Amino acid sequence: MQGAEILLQPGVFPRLLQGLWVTVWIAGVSVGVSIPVGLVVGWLMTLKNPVVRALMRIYLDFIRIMPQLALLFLAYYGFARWFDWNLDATGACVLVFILWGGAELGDLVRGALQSIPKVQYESSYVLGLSPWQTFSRVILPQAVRRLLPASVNLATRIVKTTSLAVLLGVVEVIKVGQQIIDANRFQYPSGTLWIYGVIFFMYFIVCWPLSIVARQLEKRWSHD
Amino acid sequence: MTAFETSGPSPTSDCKGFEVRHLVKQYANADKPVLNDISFKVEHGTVLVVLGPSGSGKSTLLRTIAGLEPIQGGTISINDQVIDEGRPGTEKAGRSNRSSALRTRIGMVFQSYDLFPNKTVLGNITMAPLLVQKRDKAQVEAEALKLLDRVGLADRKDAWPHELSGGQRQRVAICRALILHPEVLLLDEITAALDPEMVREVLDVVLELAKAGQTMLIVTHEMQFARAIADHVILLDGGHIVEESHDAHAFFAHPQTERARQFLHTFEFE
Amino acid sequence: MTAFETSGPSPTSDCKGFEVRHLVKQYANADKPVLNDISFKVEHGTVLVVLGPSGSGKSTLLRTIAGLEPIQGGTISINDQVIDEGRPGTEKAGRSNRSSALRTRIGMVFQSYDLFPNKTVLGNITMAPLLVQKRDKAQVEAEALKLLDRVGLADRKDAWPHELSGGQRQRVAICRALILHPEVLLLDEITAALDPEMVREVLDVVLELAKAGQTMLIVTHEMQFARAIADHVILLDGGHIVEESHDAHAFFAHPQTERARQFLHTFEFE
Amino acid sequence: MVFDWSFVARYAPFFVNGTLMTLFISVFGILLAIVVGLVCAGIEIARVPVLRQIVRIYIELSRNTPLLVQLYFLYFGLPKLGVVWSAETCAIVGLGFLGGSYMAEAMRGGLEAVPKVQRENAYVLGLTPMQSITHVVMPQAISTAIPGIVANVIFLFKESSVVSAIALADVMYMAKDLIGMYYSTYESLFMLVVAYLVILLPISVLGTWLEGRFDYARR
Amino acid sequence: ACGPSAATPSDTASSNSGSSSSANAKARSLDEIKKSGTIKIAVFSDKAPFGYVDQDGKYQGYDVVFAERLAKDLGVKVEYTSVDPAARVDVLTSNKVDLVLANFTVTDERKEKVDFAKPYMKVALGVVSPESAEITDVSQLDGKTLIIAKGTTAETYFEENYPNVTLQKYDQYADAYNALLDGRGDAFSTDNTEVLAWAKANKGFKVGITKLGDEDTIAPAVQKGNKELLDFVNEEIAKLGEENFFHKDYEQTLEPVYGDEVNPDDIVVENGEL
Ligand SMILES: Nc1ncnc2c1ncn2[C@@H]1O[C@H](COP(=O)(O)OP(=O)(O)OP(=O)(O)O)[C@@H](O)[C@H]1O
Ligand SMILES: Nc1ncnc2c1ncn2[C@@H]1O[C@H](COP(=O)(O)OP(=O)(O)OP(=O)(O)O)[C@@H](O)[C@H]1O
Ligand SMILES: [Mg+2]
Ligand SMILES: [Mg+2]
Repeated sequence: MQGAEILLQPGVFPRLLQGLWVTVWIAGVSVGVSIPVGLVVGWLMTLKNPVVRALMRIYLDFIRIMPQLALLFLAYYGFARWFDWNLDATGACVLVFILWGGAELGDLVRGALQSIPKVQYESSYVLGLSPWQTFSRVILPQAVRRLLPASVNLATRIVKTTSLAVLLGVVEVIKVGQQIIDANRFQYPSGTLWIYGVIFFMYFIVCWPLSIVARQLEKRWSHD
Repeated sequence: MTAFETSGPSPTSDCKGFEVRHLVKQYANADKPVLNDISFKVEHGTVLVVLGPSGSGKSTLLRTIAGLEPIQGGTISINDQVIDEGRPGTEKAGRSNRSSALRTRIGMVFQSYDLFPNKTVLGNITMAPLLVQKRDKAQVEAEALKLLDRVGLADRKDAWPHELSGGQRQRVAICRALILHPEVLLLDEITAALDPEMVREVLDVVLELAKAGQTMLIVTHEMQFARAIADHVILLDGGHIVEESHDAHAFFAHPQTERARQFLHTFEFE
Repeated sequence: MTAFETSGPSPTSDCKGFEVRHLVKQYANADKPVLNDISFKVEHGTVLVVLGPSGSGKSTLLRTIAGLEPIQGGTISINDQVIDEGRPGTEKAGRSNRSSALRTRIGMVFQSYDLFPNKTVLGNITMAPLLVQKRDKAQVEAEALKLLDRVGLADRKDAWPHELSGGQRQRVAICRALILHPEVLLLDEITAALDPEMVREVLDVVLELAKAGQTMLIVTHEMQFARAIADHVILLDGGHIVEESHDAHAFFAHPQTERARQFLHTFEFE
Repeated sequence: MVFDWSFVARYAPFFVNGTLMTLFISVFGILLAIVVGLVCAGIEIARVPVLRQIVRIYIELSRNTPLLVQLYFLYFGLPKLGVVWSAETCAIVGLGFLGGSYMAEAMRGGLEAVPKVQRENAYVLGLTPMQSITHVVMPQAISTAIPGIVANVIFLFKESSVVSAIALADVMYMAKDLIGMYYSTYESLFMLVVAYLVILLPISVLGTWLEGRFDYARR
Repeated sequence: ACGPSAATPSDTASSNSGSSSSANAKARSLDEIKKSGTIKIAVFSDKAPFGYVDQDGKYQGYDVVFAERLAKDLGVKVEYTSVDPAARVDVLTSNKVDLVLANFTVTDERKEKVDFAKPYMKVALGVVSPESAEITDVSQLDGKTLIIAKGTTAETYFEENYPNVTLQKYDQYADAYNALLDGRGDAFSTDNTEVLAWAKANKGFKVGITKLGDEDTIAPAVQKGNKELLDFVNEEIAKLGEENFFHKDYEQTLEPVYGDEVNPDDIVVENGEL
């Protein structure tokens, strides 16, 4: 197991953690902004207006069929010039993850809203509740329950996908790892194994609790 | 289980009852009405049982009365006050456009267990009086507890709907409707999805309600129960009333029309 | 609908009937048996109706007879041939270890619409005779069509289960069991999930079967139907037989035990 | 902006090759994932004692780490232990490792969704355990599992875009290469999008058809 | 202050502006740079000894020393952006940085997209290979696998001149080196300065070909048309020539690696004069 000492070098772990923080930051901001975007998109998708529907379909299908890496390239190399946008790599990542997260979450919101039994609306009507009261007190709380487990899963996927940011040159955990591997090439030739191994587990440690939370939520609310 | 002495009709009503006249209901994309020229009157404090084969329009009738469907002809009135009027061309419209206050004068319980899963038993019952009628919280909760006690569920007030059996849920749903003091209560096959023992516990509550003078329109397939509770029966078929009787016992013993005989025969063996 | 003249018992059976003696059934992790010392005999060509409140063990009884659950005591026999014997310590075991051939001598229909969704109506019915009994395909299909004709579904032979109503599915399920010529047919609340009209169409088929002499064990909550079809009744409660009667009419009119009176009262109003 | 069609014409063959590479890696990776998924689902359903825990750990590890990191580990990390796999092998193993857990979950879901009463019916009708599995359980399990499996197949095709990072000349690699060498960003991005549409649209349509084909168990 | 920060403290600023995006891709004028107090410069982060991140997470190397000096003379701080070779043109055209100082070889294709200042280094291509199977002539590469980094001059050179050589391309130098170490290719080609430095540090590897193709120059690059900044950089290079700045830079960063095997004048260009 020679080479493992690389991990004990001063600065190695703190720097990897800093890199991980970039990863988590990108994912956090993306998830945070995706939520309102997703709610709006989901609501738009339930509208009957054919134009809105068609637009939403195209948006969702395009985002879904393109690999995220391809979307990142489109945003990084394409957007900046088409729209004269000075979007750096981090910005491009956040933008793509918001568009992607918004689409996926939107579809979840649509599904959740449509899965509420009609009789819930009818009971509310008969009890005299106004449309807004029905939505805010009856429908939304139920939709959120149905939504949460899948949304947490989506967050996990976004965290995992932030790994692609390195391919645009964002200095996140993988890039930091590569810098460390490069800087220590002579002393620790097998550092590659250890650094990539540690990064593998860092992702696991960030994502796993999210997976567990999602599963718990699913179990807790599955009987409604 | 005690009788519902204090609930039932609100003291201000002038005891005229509930009436439907020449009601016509047509769904969008249908070539003919589901309900055609339906008229009947339910005296205050009496129970009307609506019978009929599947698809005859029983649920639709209750839904139009509750305001869940706009009507295309005729009127629906409580105590001589018209609350809904037929407007042609509304086939595609959503609900009737009744005010909240008007809606609370008619209660309804559905076949499916339709409690709000995100509220406790007490939350389900107190929601409408607090939100819609803006009544005092302490008073509403006290009344809710009294109602729960009457249906034998006082100890389950903090339970969540998913922790209740089907029969318990339906009893809570009845309390949720009763707390608004509806002048008419509509029950649409509320025991159809229940096990026999639960059927009994729910129907016992309804029988007590009838004794306490609650005006009700009931759709049911439990013929024994119908016979026991009905003051007044109508038999629907193909959107028409094929037989109406103000003597329930006579109706079940000696139906006048061939259609009614045939229908009642479905529930008898040998 | 015609009677099932040609189906029913296979001519070779020696007309002794079906018998359960001292049957004990305990589930794993339970502290006491669900069925405790149950004994009864069903004469060939007669119908036994099993009554009892929810959780009394009715389904468990039928499932042990069908071999779906191993038994821990007693015997189950057809025509004096023991087909299952209690073996203590088998609480955790899966099914009883009956042979395929033995299993086909007992037919069973469940409450849920349990046709195989990946086969057509005809495929569902012909599957077991072809796979298990290795009978001739043409002959099996001819018989299946005859059975379908008897339950009024000859024209639906190529339909998929999801295209059928609940009542139609249950009638196909009965055909699927009958084509194996079972000596005993077990029916567990086969109409509990159906609309009233469908209940009738299924129960009519069962009545015809009884007339044709099919030996049956029936669990049902339709008291009118039970009264009409039963030759013999047992009332289960808490895993025991609390009342047994070979005169069904007498049982429903004048139950001997307090428990039976109480139970039957659940189904009567006023 | 000027769009250079002649550039597209000149380099389209590169994208054809990239598409073939993407297909090659994905198809074998997905086949491996299906095999891994079947084995894992089987172990979970049959509740094989020790193996079952191993499968659980594998599934958690595989689902909660990115493919890119898995690939880096296989491609750059393992050689330090003396295990040198070719890029193709790493990519296929990586996709199989990632996809196996997703496939296993879909297949287990399908098997668990078959109601108990179906197996009981098969038993009562006298079917042997084997007949019960082949004629009753499997057809229904496949029917419920197919939509999940199709979604996973599309997911894995998309994930395969990451293999460009270990020098496999797939579609993504071509795009990045042309941008880096000739700075013809629009044309390259255009071909990238077209290539993925050409790969994924038919698969998506095929998936929908398959779902319809196995729809009989929907009740 | 909520932005993420990884590699270096100085990197924080760059990432802070991460998700924000200004509306136009027009280059910043010299005034704007001065006013903002920082100049944005793209450098390599994994190409020791020219541009890399040291154990403390600080940018170091030959290019970086030059960058620091430019900033000092301009009276601003530097905000570094780490680039991959293939991204060097794009970071300029999309105005993500003001200046590229990432071992950027001057080529005709690149001249169409960006403006180069006067050179500060000269290079040719070199090829490094394992001692056990040393490549001493390009012809030996026929049918063999050559590792290169995407977007380098080596890529274009071999792509155009030696179609029979199988190229294995990586996004990052670090990956490319690792691939060579693991025996995934027969040789690795990039700037001779770079391979020389690398071979010195890695036992068992040798630079079999030290000069391949034309001698090229390496120069700072700015966005096309950013004449102000270009002029400033050119003036600086002239001024620095007087104090032999690049030789000092060489001594500080490259000599520890090359030792006395290399003549500094083969690499360093002062005054922008070859
Ligand atoms: N939303 C709707 N749109 C169009 N047609 C409808 C709608 N709801 C019900 N119908 C039709 O109206 C007719 C009456 O339906 P309704 O549900 O009132 O019958 P029902 O008497 O309650 O039957 P059941 O006993 O099965 O509940 C049926 O033919 C049904 O198909
Ligand atoms: N697989 C099982 N494991 C453990 N206990 C069981 C199992 N199945 C049933 N039981 C228990 O055995 C008892 C009898 O159940 P059974 O289903 O036979 O009742 P039942 O008379 O058919 O009731 P119902 O009328 O509700 O169908 C119940 O207390 C039930 O909880
Ligand atoms: Mg109805
Ligand atoms: Mg049962």
